[in-house]
Amino acid sequence: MVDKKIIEIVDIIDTSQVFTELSDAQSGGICVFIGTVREFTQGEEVVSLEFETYKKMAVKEMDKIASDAMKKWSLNKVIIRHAVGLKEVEAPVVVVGASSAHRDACFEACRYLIDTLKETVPIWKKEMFENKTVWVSAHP
Amino acid sequence: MVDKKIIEIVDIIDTSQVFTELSDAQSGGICVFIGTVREFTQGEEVVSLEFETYKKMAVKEMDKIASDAMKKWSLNKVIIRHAVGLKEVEAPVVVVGASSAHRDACFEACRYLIDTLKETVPIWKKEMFENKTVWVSAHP
Amino acid sequence: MEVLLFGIAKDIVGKSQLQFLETDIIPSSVSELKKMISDTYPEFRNLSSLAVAVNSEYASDDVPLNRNDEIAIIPPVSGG
Amino acid sequence: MEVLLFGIAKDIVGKSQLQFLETDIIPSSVSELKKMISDTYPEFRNLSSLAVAVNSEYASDDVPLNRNDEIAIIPPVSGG
Repeated sequence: MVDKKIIEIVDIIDTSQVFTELSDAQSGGICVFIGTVREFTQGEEVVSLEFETYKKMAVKEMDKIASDAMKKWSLNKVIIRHAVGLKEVEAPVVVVGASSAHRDACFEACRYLIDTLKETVPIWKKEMFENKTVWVSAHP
Repeated sequence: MVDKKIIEIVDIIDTSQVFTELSDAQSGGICVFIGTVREFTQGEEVVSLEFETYKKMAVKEMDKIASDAMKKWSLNKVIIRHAVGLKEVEAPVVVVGASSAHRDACFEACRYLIDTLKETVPIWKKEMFENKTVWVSAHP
Repeated sequence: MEVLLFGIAKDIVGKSQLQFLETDIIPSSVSELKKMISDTYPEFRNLSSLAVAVNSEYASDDVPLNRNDEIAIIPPVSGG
Repeated sequence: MEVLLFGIAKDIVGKSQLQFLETDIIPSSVSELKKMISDTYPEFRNLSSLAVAVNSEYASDDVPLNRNDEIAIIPPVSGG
């Protein structure tokens, strides 16, 4: 099944190939979620975001999430790709997706992939505002 | 809000631009579902699918679905694009998607868009097998 | 009055529209049109559902029909 | 023994890794490492959570540490 998982930490995300990457003759549906840099967080204007990762562990955790999703649902292909480095407003920072014969599986799996990624994958996001920077979720 | 909805019936779907089309500075998430031609239906090999539409009405119904989704959820952009004509295995036949500040809204909206499209939009799919053709869902 | 036919409806009738001449008696409502078409082409009774659109909007059985309306027979849809 | 630091942990300590010399006494378990680092840098106590990875896997408090392990401090993650 290894060839059916795409797990990557990259500098820049190219969204134009995602559907081609997930496409499969046995699939009737492909569901993809893309996280992008939003201009405002709680009313404050974000200039950019910076992502840092513990790459070796992040790839391992992403691979676990993809494998768990393939056990939970009948999926043909799964992608988890996260960007690192400095990202401007509107830039894509994460792509998760799955293809499956029927749409229930790919929708549920896609939601699971992003929710679990946000909980367990060692990636840290720093919000850069005009006058300060904040590590997201660091403090209660 | 009209400029924030992309509603189209097309001959060929280009998936490479979908995320760019839905991207928005106020969005942190984009969820897209793509329906594709699956090789097997209930164990039988499909050669191709043919889609026919009552275009004027289909565009009206798709527009209603997009507007309803924008009322139900806080969305920045919505796309509903359906292909017509003869489609081979793996070809994309429908794209629905939404962008929103937070991911709950775009996930729920995306699911709503495809579920409702399949119920109400006047588009008809004919499955072409080796020795027969079948109008999908026509008979109980 | 013209009645547009799509999908399996087109196959059942064998053409893409039904034409009512000026001198024909036209169905006065959606339900009458459904009855008329199902009586003439009984195969319509085997479909999972049968809807009618008047001026490109779904119309319930009691909607009256006029000579200038754009009417369409909507067999079970299967987009997506 | 090296302890890798990421995100806010790197900012708190002021460098990207902590080095234990051959002659240093090393923490014997994950919980001891957490206590040691929080005692030295009390700001760690203000974080929403604090995890430790041993050989790039999350490790619970009772996991023992060895000189050759790759250890990392994992402050609250915020990918996506």
